[in-house]
Amino acid sequence: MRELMYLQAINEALAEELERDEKVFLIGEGVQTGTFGTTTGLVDRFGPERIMDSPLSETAIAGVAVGASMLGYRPVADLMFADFMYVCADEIFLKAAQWRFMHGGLQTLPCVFMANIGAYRKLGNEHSQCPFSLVLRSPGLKLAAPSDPYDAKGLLKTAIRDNNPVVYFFHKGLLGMSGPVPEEDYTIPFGQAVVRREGDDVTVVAPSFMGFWAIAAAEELKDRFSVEVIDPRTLEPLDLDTILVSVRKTGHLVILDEDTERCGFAAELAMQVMEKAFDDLDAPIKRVCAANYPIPGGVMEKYVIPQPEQVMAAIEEVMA
Amino acid sequence: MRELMYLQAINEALAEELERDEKVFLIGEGVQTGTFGTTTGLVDRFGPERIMDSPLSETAIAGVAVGASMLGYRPVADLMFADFMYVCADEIFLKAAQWRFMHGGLQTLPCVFMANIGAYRKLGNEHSQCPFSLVLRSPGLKLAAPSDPYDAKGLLKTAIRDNNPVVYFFHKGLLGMSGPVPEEDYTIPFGQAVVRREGDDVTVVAPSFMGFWAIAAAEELKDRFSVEVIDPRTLEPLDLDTILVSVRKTGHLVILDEDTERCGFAAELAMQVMEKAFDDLDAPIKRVCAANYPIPGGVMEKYVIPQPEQVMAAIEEVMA
Amino acid sequence: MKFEKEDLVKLYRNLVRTRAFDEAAVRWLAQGKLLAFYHPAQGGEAPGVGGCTFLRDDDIVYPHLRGHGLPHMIGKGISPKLYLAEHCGKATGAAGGMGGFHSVFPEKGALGAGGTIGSCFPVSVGWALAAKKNGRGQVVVCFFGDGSANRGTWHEAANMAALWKLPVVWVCENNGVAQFVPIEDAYPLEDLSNLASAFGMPAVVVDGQDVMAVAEAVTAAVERAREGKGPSFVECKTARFGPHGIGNPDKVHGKDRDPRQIEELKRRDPVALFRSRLLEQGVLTEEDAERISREAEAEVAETEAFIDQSPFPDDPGMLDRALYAE
Amino acid sequence: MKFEKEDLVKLYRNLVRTRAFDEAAVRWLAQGKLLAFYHPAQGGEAPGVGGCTFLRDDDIVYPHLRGHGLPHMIGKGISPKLYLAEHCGKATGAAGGMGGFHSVFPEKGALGAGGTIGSCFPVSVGWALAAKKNGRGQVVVCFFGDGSANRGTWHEAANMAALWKLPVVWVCENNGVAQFVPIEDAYPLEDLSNLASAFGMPAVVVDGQDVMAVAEAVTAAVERAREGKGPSFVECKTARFGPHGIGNPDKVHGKDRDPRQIEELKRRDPVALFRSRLLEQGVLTEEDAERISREAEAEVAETEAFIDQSPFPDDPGMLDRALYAE
Ligand SMILES: Cc1ncc(C[n+]2csc(CCOP(=O)(O)OP(=O)(O)O)c2C)c(N)n1
Ligand SMILES: Cc1ncc(C[n+]2csc(CCOP(=O)(O)OP(=O)(O)O)c2C)c(N)n1
Ligand SMILES: [Mg+2]
Ligand SMILES: [Mg+2]
Repeated sequence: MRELMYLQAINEALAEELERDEKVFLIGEGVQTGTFGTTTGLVDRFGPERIMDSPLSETAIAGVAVGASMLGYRPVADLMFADFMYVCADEIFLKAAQWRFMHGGLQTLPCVFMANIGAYRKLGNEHSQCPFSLVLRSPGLKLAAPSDPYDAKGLLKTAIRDNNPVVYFFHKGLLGMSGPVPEEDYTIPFGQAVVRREGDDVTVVAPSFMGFWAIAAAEELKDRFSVEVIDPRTLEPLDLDTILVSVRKTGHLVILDEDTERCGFAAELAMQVMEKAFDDLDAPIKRVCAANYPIPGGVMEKYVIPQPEQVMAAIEEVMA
Repeated sequence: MRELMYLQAINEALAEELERDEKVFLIGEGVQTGTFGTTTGLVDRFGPERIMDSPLSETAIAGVAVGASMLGYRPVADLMFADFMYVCADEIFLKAAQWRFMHGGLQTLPCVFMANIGAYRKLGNEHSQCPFSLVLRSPGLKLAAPSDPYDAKGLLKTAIRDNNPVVYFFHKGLLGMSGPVPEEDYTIPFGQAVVRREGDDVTVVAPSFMGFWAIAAAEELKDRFSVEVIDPRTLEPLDLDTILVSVRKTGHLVILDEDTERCGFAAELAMQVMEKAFDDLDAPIKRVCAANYPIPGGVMEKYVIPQPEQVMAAIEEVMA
Repeated sequence: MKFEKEDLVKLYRNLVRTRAFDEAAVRWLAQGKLLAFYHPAQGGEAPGVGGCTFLRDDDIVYPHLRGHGLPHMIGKGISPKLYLAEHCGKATGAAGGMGGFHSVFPEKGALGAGGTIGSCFPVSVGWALAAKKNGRGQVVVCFFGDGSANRGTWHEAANMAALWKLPVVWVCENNGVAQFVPIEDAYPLEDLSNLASAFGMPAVVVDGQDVMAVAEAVTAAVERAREGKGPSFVECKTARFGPHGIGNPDKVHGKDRDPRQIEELKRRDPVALFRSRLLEQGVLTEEDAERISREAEAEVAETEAFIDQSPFPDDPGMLDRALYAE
Repeated sequence: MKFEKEDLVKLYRNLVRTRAFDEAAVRWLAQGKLLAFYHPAQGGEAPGVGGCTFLRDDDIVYPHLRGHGLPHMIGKGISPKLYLAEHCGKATGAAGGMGGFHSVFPEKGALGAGGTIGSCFPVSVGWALAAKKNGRGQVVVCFFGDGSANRGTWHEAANMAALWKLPVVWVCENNGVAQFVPIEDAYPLEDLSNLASAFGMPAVVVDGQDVMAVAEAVTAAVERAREGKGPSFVECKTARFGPHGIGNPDKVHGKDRDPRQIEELKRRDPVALFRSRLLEQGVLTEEDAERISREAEAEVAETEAFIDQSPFPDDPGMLDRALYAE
């Protein structure tokens, strides 16, 4: 199969959906040029009315997504860095997430908020967040976090076709990663985790960029433990079943989460597993997350965001 | 001891701190009048320069708190409803929480964000939230959540004297509650939980308004189980030790949290307990939280926010 | 626009109905029938009624919070029945009893409203962009208060609307106070219409107690928008007769609002003013006016009976259905 | 303000130093010595340098992102050494190596800056309110770009500043583009100074390539603020010679910026313009000018040596110390 980079896969998903449905449009700061390459070139094909460069106004951009989606459009709002969701938080977390619900479920809001997540680039606290729990604490939103080009394309297409507001987080560490992407149209259903590597001793759940380290650690430790690695792909809806099946098999669970530890996805998933499979656990669940600090600039970053050694240590501990 | 209402205790704490330290000032929409009575009358004593009515501009209000605190003032920003933190999220969660840290810890930002939390009044999704996890996912902030007049006063005084940004959540269901409040100056140290009721069979951790139901359930079930009820008082810093001592004694833990369940304080605390005291647990931890929906208006609210029966059921289940 | 006799009568009828339903809502809140809270429209009915009565069905309105949108919905031709059933928490309400004070009537261009003041602006721009894209000539009319105009959301939305010449009309219901804060303490200039100059948007200031003046100004701005000429700003100087919300003290600076000021304001009651004007001009007779009042009261009574007979919702399955669309 | 000869020389020296350090930063980024990213100041040095060089030490500056604040810090009399050591991630940096491009020099009125564009406005208002309260005559000067002016934070902050006559000067560094978006696609009017009219704030538009024009306009506005007359707005029409950030393409609408336009811009290089003016006026000789350049290069070399000799931080204990104050 042909290979594409992650950013190209995103670009292609946008192009195909723009082509397929004239109600789809893209809006954001400089999307005609494209900060991450994810939207580059689309304006040549679809014109400035559908690839809309906007003023530096995340609040209005998000408002456009909310408003236009109620009238049958399928806006994709490019927020650049996920950290910037904080500057349009009312629009995303109170309006997009809750509008349908609070008006009795009579409307649909098919809009996508796409944003770049992740650290490891020494960009500091306002360009490095991975704010999964910020999204997850707002029911009404869906959350997709692809970890390879195939998923990047398939999940974005699903996001655009979904009749609900979807937050689509793409990771800066994956932008240049290549992988097979079919030429034919395909989508990836939300709420279907994928087992990236099979194993019998310990389950590692690792969304987005964390998958790399899970695989690397599994490989590194393969003579000692058989590690099963699961990528949930969407965090809402979450495919808890696949995770439970694995945990029932292995009895051990490590959860990786690049987001700040406190009140994060890792704690939530651990709690759900405890609620459903407490008796299947042979050891306490371990989590490896960003420590409870802002993300520092410079080399100090490494003391805050998850490191590969921590992943290995967690697997060893849970197996000890 | 004399009794005061919770809202009076807050008012008195503000008055005493305004009196004690001329660097303290209050800013917010209509604070000279006072939406909840918590700030009413202060303008008569301290004048409009220190009890500042502001335009309807939460972003600027929060910005004032951040900026003025860097220059030695101790602003108390009244945000009215905690839900409105979403309209000034950058200022609170990226600026107040992170400014000191991202500039190397050379400054102090002694400011307080006070806001009303809680449902049970059928006010709908944008006036009923209890967004603990929104705050907790941002290290750099402290979080106090008093559950009675005594704590309301003591914690607010501590918050104002603290050299860091503190979020102070007072609950709308407690405003009119009376309780003993000493006349003498006192403060309550952050990070000290209090055991509201001693018991041997099961530990119930219940911040803010949830304490009521914990006590009520404990009373209701007293012939069957001896329930220990703990109020953490501050969620950051969190007094995990007091909780662990209790859990080691009882072997059973139920956590109440009025915030949305997903990625909430309950999951976080459960995970921390699991990390530290897995072997002391005789049963899976139970949580009772707001279900994963926005908070509906009207009577449907009851299907989303925690109900007393659920608290009892959780205790029974964890003891089953 | 030239108003025919029936237009004027319709305008008057809508004003009277708004007042009647608003008074009923206040009554029902006191009785515990209307849930949560209520922010009466009394004294400030004309901007909503005048600004909405002559819109097209498919024009879209973002209602201001006064009367929780009663003036706007009534102006837009929406029966307040389902809206008020909703506000009373009944299963027959517009949102099935789970919206509280939130209701939608999409076929009449009422797509809902948020509870954070100032969130009207970005959403309205989204609607207006959609309206421009779909080319059906729809116009969005966004109503908001003087306090709302302090929010930064205004700036981003107004800029975008002006830049892209979106079909939106900004109608400011300036009643001189935001909850407990008088406008002098919230904005440095006399007229909020100065805000429009930052974006080169046309702006007018009208007597917001004169429902016709409002109707004329908004209609002109709507026509302009419909022709593709972009947004404009209509500032209506209006009044709030009572406290911000029922149960709130009616204070500014922690002191009661001056009763003489309120007397003054009440002397310019928009319903009474329009009534005398129409009587004077012979558009209405006393009997007409009384009949209209009686009909409004009958409509209120009918609505009340409907609400009283309606059950509360009790199906937790509603939650999932409302949360996500298929 | 009348500028003496030494004032002019200082201004020139600051411009030259800014350019030299900015070029060094670009070099160091390419070498992997400067961490993360860099948004050069080249072409846009005059607003920061001109706006800051004559401020009091205790006046407070919110720097704009160009050069990550180099023009402003140099203008303010802050040696760029610790700032650049910080930007290179060294333990000797202003934030101990954990700030990235964030540094503070409180004794010189540099209290930091955020990374979300537009967050400058509310924080500046907080500083200005404190300055007004403490009565020491401090003034806050907030620098921001044309793109930043699209953010709603502007509206709330500007309104509050005007309302309370706070001592703040808003200096807009309008270089006609925000990353990839030209101002014509982001604001409907010619001059951003129109934003000030929404609040009745005085505003001027100056040639932002003329460092003296900037210095004069800002000084006048600062004096006004210091006298308690409230905020004003200075719009500097300036330029960006290269791409938004190193590594970004220099495009608008997805196409390369017109090279002729850039040539045009470069013909009005603020350093060269001021140099010829001063030579012409006899304030500087060629030798003076060359000496100033040599000194600037020497300062850069010294800074580089300092950075090269400095270790990276490696103490996780810093995290706790930085997170919460005692
Ligand atoms: C973001 C936000 N801040 C504050 C409030 C509380 N609040 C509701 S209405 C109101 C005053 C609104 O004033 P204005 O816009 O002038 O409308 P009026 O009530 O005078 O018609 C306030 C402060 C809110 N709902 N949302
Ligand atoms: C809230 C926010 N949105 C977007 C960005 C990304 N960004 C950084 S600088 C910039 C352009 C700023 O333009 P302008 O204010 O004109 O400054 P200039 O770079 O032209 O000097 C953008 C879009 C950001 N950092 N923060
Ligand atoms: Mg008002
Ligand atoms: Mg610019």
